[in-house]
Amino acid sequence: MEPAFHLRLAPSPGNVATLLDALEAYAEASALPPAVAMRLALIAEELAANVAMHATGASFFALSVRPAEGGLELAIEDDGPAFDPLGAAAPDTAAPLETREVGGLGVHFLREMTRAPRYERREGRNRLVCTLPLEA
Amino acid sequence: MEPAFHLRLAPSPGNVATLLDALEAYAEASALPPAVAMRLALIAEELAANVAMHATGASFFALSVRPAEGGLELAIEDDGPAFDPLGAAAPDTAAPLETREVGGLGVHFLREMTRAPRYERREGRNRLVCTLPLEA
Amino acid sequence: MEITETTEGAMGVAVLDGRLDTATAPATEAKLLAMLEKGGVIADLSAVRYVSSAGLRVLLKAAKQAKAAGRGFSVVGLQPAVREVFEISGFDKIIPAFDSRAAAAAG
Amino acid sequence: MEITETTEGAMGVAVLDGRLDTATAPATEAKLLAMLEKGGVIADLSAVRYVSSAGLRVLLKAAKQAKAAGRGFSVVGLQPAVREVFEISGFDKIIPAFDSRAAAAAG
Ligand SMILES: Nc1ncnc2c1ncn2[C@@H]1O[C@H](COP(=O)(O)OP(=O)(O)O)[C@@H](O)[C@H]1O
Ligand SMILES: Nc1ncnc2c1ncn2[C@@H]1O[C@H](COP(=O)(O)OP(=O)(O)O)[C@@H](O)[C@H]1O
Repeated sequence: MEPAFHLRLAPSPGNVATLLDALEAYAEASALPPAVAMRLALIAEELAANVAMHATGASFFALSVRPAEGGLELAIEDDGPAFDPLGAAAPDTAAPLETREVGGLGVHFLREMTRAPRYERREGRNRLVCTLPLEA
Repeated sequence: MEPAFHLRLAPSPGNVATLLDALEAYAEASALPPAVAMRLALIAEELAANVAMHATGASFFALSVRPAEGGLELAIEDDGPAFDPLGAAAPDTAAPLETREVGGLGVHFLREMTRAPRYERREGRNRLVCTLPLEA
Repeated sequence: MEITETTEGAMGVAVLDGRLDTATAPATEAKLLAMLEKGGVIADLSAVRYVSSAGLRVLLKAAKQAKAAGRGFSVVGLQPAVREVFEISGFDKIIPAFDSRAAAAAG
Repeated sequence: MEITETTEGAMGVAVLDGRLDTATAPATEAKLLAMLEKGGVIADLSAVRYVSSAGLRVLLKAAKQAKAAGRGFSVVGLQPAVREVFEISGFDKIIPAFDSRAAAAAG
């Protein structure tokens, strides 16, 4: 099935904002519940910002959204160096302020807010797919 | 070369607004001159709105923008019925108010604001390509 | 699109703020035509940076209705990009454009 | 993101309006850290409907600097969506959240 939303951009920090603006408009046009729209933006921002800031040599990042059983299927792709975000360590969300580290939250949101996230490297591209439940 | 911007959406009027919001953010991120950004939005809106409103059975419209010689190359695609917008009659822009007709302005803007617009039908898709000069 | 209603002399003024496009055309048309029921109208486009053909269609409809009713309809405050759209479409020759609301009310 | 500065009792209040994300994090961080030079700070997030991890990073940095300087740092007005982000990230346990500016100033 054709995706309901597919946006591919050159990976710059400015284009992370472009992606968020487009997703916000798409969420409104599709009447997504606000909580779902926020989770969608959060996951997209984390992954797109990682590509824009860390993926040396990448020429694009792309996000597809398509209606699927149990929610929206998200697919995020880029052509940067092989990198599996699911391999990153989870942050210690119970650490006190003094020792709490920043970072690692992106993958934590992915695990907590989506179902069945899976990563694959194919034909020089990173591809991460997950399902975002539609319940608010 | 990979496009700098590629957005594909289901063809609904709400998604015409999604496309415009995304283009506005992209134009800002790319520091396009305001006059160029407006022409880009105008051409995109005309063609996307035509698909959303007239192309029975279409499942998507898509816009790609890529830097090219002499400006930005725009490509607009959809999988609706075969339709060549360049075949439409030009409006009479000198008609007085009483007899001035609405409609036909989309293709007029395309002819006046872009260079070398060309249409092709291939593999069940309409594809219109043109060059938008970068001078303000 | 936000539309604020005010007056200039005997004319109604519709102050438009936002994009005048496919999405905002229907509400803008309803507002302008309702104002034209009451008298002449000046559309202040100073805060409109984008007018598409769907927007021009609304302005044309308003101009035609005004003409039929023997009332004035004009625009003020065209931004350079919007002026370009007016010129390319020939609208500069069918809808009077003024520099200020006062000039529009006098014209 | 717009940030307006005001006060509540002895505390500075930063009223944030917009998305707190990758794009707006740097300016927000600069503002909060500058305000913390002068005293305790309450960040009013009533008009913030979106906080990403880049935004949380800013709040964490502000909380750490406040702690090191022996000053207060708290948030008020968390929208439901923003509250969810705080809870999933464990930030609800490290940054005090209050219902109102008055409660935050008293707390
Ligand atoms: N797309 C990517 N390609 C290559 N390396 C990456 C990518 N995303 C993240 N990394 C690496 O993983 C580290 C941790 O990423 P993350 O947990 O998202 O924290 P950060 O907030 O620093 O981006 C980064 O500092 C970077 O070295
Ligand atoms: N993508 C399309 N597919 C099929 N028919 C189209 C398409 N775009 C336009 N048309 C037809 O051409 C007519 C004129 O289009 P246009 O000049 O853009 O004026 P309008 O403002 O009515 O859309 C439409 O009324 C419609 O019948």
